[in-house]
Amino acid sequence: MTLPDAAHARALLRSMLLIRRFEERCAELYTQRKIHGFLHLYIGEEAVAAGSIAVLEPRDSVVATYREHGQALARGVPTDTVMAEMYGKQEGCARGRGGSMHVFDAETRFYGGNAIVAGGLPLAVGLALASRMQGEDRVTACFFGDGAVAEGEFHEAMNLAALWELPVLFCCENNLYAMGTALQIAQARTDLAARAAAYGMPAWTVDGMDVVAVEAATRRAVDAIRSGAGPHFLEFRTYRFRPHSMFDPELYRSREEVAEWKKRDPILLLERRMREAGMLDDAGMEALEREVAEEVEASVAFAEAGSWEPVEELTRFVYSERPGDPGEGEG
Amino acid sequence: MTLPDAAHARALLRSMLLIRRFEERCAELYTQRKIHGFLHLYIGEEAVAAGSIAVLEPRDSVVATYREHGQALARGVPTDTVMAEMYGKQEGCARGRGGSMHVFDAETRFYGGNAIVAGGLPLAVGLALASRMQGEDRVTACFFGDGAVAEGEFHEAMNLAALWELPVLFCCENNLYAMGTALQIAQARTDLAARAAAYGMPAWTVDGMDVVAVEAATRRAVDAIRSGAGPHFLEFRTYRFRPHSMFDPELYRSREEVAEWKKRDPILLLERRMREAGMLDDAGMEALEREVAEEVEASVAFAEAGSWEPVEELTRFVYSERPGDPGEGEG
Amino acid sequence: MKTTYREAVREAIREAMHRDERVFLMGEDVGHYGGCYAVSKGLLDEFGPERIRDTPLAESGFTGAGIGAALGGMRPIVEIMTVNFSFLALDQIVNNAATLLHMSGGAFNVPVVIRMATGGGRQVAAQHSRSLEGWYAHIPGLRIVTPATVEDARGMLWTALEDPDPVLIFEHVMLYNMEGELAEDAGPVPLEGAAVRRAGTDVSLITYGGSLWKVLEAADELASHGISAEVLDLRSLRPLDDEAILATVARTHRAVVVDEGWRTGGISAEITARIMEGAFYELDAPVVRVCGVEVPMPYPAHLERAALPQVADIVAAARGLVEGQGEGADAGPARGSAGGSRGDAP
Amino acid sequence: MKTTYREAVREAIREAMHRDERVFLMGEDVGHYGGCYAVSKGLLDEFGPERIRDTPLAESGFTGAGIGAALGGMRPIVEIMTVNFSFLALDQIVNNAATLLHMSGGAFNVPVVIRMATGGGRQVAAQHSRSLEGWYAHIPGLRIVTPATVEDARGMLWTALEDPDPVLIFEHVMLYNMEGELAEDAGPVPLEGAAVRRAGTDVSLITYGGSLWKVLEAADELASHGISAEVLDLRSLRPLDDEAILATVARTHRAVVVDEGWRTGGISAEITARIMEGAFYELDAPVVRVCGVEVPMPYPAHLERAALPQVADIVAAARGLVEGQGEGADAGPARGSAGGSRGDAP
Ligand SMILES: Cc1ncc(C[n+]2csc(CCOP(=O)(O)OP(=O)(O)O)c2C)c(N)n1
Ligand SMILES: Cc1ncc(C[n+]2csc(CCOP(=O)(O)OP(=O)(O)O)c2C)c(N)n1
Ligand SMILES: [Mg+2]
Ligand SMILES: [Mg+2]
Repeated sequence: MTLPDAAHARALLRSMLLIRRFEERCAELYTQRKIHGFLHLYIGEEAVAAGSIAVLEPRDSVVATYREHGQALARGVPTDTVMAEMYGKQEGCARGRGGSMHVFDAETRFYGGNAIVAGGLPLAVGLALASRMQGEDRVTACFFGDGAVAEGEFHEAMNLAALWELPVLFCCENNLYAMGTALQIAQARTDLAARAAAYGMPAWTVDGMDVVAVEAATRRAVDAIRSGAGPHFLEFRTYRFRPHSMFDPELYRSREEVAEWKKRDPILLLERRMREAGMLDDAGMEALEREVAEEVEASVAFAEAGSWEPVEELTRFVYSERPGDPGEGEG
Repeated sequence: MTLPDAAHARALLRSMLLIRRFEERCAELYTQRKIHGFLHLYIGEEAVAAGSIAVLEPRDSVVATYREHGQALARGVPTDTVMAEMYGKQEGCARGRGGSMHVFDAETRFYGGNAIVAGGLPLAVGLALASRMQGEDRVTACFFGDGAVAEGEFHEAMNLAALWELPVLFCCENNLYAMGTALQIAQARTDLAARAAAYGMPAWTVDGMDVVAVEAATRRAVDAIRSGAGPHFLEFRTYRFRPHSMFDPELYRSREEVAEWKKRDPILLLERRMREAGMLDDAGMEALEREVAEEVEASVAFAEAGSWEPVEELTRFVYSERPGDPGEGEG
Repeated sequence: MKTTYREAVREAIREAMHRDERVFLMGEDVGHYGGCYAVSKGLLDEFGPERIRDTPLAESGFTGAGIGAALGGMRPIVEIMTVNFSFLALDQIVNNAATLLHMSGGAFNVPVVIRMATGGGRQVAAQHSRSLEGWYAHIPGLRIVTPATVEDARGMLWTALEDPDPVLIFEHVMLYNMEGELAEDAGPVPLEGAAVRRAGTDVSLITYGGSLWKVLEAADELASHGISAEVLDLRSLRPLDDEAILATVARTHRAVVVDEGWRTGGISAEITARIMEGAFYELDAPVVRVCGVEVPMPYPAHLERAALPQVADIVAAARGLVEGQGEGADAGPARGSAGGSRGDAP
Repeated sequence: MKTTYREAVREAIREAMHRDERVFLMGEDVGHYGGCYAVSKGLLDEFGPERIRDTPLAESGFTGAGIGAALGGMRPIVEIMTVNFSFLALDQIVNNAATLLHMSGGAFNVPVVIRMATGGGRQVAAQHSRSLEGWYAHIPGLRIVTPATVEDARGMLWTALEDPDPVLIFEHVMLYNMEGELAEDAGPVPLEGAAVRRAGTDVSLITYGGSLWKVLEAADELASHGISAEVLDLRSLRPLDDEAILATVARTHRAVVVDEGWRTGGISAEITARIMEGAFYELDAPVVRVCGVEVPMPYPAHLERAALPQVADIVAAARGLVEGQGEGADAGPARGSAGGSRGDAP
């Protein structure tokens, strides 16, 4: 893959770096007990979200999983409100109700943050159906892991999207494991793009560690979808560098395997190529790191300064509030 | 396909004829209000059950759908107890509790009679898993319609069977419609054998109106499965001559289409070829018809003479009965 | 104007589709087949296959797609053939439809309407005869309505489509052929609020949906025994109309809850509990439940009849309560032997 | 011998697998990962991948396969990670496991054991925190058990595997780390029958599972206020032990039902209804429920705490009942503002 122009390459690098540093900070904050519950880090997989979402237009929609900080940040959900959400503060993008696994943002059409494996796929099909019926040329990008491919909801959603020729981009993040279950223990056929092709939709395998390749494949797919060619499936081959969540003892894979994949760190890969192309030098990299660090620290400050939703509001958002409503759900 | 020897050909013809005449009688009994509820006839599809089940050994298992009289009779569930089940008499093979959609029989390892589309597929996978873990060389034959292929449970079951290389024979009865929904309205890709092959299992398309072809394909598959080759998928192309159930106004297909398919009536096809081969003459056919008619009438007499389960026993069979149990489930 | 329940639902769909172009119907066999209970017959010709959308057999997929379409600004009516198949869509209904508004801190509401047939009485056995609307009423974030009259069938769908949140509408299979009177200018009907279908002073019969008509028949019969029964039609199982429940108990001081659903953990338990909590000191006797017997539905007519609450059971329960003969017809195994109308062969 | 709840479940699985070669464990991440709650850690090495069977993410598929394997003569233990994912398997659980024995007229029983984690308290938000064991108790054909002690965790699995019918075992997530005393010769524990965990005379606190420990703490605190509370651990939600429930009410004449599940249509309603039906004339005051607030679980600690029954809520409810201050802590929105321990930031 040839590099894009310097400004765009820098933007991609920045997008990945922001995810990386944001999540490293989250891991710290987790050990400091500022962030709780389940925390699934995207570190190692940044090229997928950064490269693919870079192609989307504001009018497009995104559906993601519980491992969705990367998608949210790449999509432009404000870093501040994502961090506040991690804290559970009411300034969070989901008022703190959702936490790490449930990032939502209406502004950027970011539809979550779904912690049920494959649960987001039917939603993406429906969002795409709505666009089609409304005559809008939106694309709905739906992210999910290799583990989701075994679920019945995957199958039903793939068939519906292909049958109805809907504008959905299926972005499968094949990081080789679903928690501790390796792909070959879960799938009779591990070539996931071939599985998708069986539904009659174009399906390609993409190097998910190469952000430029990710972007190029996504652009091809999104252009096709927007011109009416129906759903496309991209299998991004990637790897998570961290445990599944903060609780995972990682009994199921070797240090060597992880080390091997880290050699293909998507950030290092792009950085190196930009340096080779003369697009980046030490000073440029430092500036970028500084910029990103500032953004992350500002988000931490924002979250720290945030407030807890009053406990009296506990039952809000069970049902929509109506004019004149005290704002309480049914007790 | 070349015909088998005369005795075997006659057995296949008899098997199909029994299903046909049994169900024609059921349709009459339905209008006479002897049979109630949903009644789904197999007429037109007899070659599939007759040809495939002929290959199975007594130790094998069968899982079927709500359109399962054909499979039950071909499997050797006594005609008497199937008919009594249609009536709801306690002499029925499921004590009358199940009715037309829920034929069960432990003797012949006939595991139903499942009225949830695709609901039997995971069961078949589990039965096959049990055989494998027990070191038995049973095959589990699982019947389902084209409609089931869209269900998530189909996908999950196919993957599990292929992944674990289980001794299951998937028998897809593709009669082109799921109720009133034509295959091309339901499936992005209508080549169902190709869909199955995507899971990495051998999958063939078979002329489901030709009982000899059905038997030959099944034998090849069953032999392979028994020798440890893992699951196989057979797509039987067939057609139901009758409405989906007794309520169906058949708005979704033309008389011409039905008439066209009736030319390939599986019973007529075999009869004609047997006559051509000199295996059958008018007298032989009449004798067969008489034999079958007697068996059907005997089953009606058996059902008529049967008894209603006392209403006091209503809550039996909610939980298993234990020694000393009054035989009542929890109230 | 005389109309059947089936026609009332069909008209409600038709009008909604004319009124609001965001409305569409999707589900198994809603189009070419005309609907498994013939509710949508003719609509495909009128509106075409985009808006009367036949789906593959994929309950989770198309229900989830309906939820997604609602998120995307449409107003889908999702038809699940019967509640028995809705297990396959339950993940989408509970984890998504009922939960998204809250998880997103109010960012995304889900204006989807899900209709399904419910109930027994057609001899279609264990996998096709359940009444689970009361079970669904356990889930916060959902509204559960159970129209029993043609007016409610028509008007509640209208209101449901204007509701910003997911509404599940349960249509009892035995009602589709029922005829009723519908005013020419009948309008939308609120999703909340029980209705007193018959006023009375001696005992409150609390019910909903398909059982309403049996209960009204029972009330007639009770009148012939000199017992004045008030009949409360809950109409909505979530939220429940506490006020109406407590008010009728305050008037009669005795209550029988009639629910075709299984007794243990059914909506009948919740109603009993709310009376315990809100009207304990009003009660002259404990509340009695007449419910479906806790058994998967058997196929034969005589057993199905015995498994479902019948008029005689309701009458016996109410008489027992008012005339002080104890609890009357109970829903346990014993019920099978009470009442003359049950127990004989079909 | 001291042991954790987690170890007790693991030992129960180990012993069963040694005792009966038909027993095997299947589910997501039970093998290589060691179980999402580390219950099965080490078992893969001991028994190998055939009997400690990692499955793909396919809840319906592998639960159905477990049911099928049970039909085929095995004794599978199916692990569904949490009850929140069990919606995806519900068709298999209800339409097959719970129904096959009846539909087949007794021909085929289904000896499957399905274990799942349940409950809130770990700040894992709306899609991971539900308590639905009481909801499952609505389904005839299933047995629902909720071991609260290490002894029950170990002994009930044993008995469940010997039961001819499907048994669902709910393990509260907050219990896995709990330590308890287990006799060296501890044996199987019956699946039915509630246990009085503390005797008392003034009020009955009726509960089960993860809430038991909060209730026992509340009973201690009540004692310091001069109130003698009896604590009944239901242990099984289907069948319910009516006799034990009515007996404790007959002793104390007052009852508080404590259930982390949502109030409306929860098992708390059923217990209240059974007391209404069976012990109405024994009651000095209406039964009070302390339940989970009806909201999808919010993520922040202070809101999660407010959404779940806490010791202070139980104490307040019981004191209100005994000291006659009305209903005390209610589970409605109002509850959020009662009790000192809730409402402060995490
Ligand atoms: C339906 C369902 N089953 C199980 C889980 C528990 N779980 C959470 S993440 C996960 C692994 C998913 O793997 P994959 O889809 O590959 O995504 P990854 O975590 O690798 O990004 C599992 C099993 C769940 N959340 N939802
Ligand atoms: C899960 C589920 N959804 C819907 C139905 C209603 N239904 C019964 S049979 C049927 C059509 C099934 O078609 P197919 O699988 O092709 O079998 P066929 O009837 O053609 O033999 C439908 C939709 C059902 N029983 N189960
Ligand atoms: Mg993965
Ligand atoms: Mg078909």
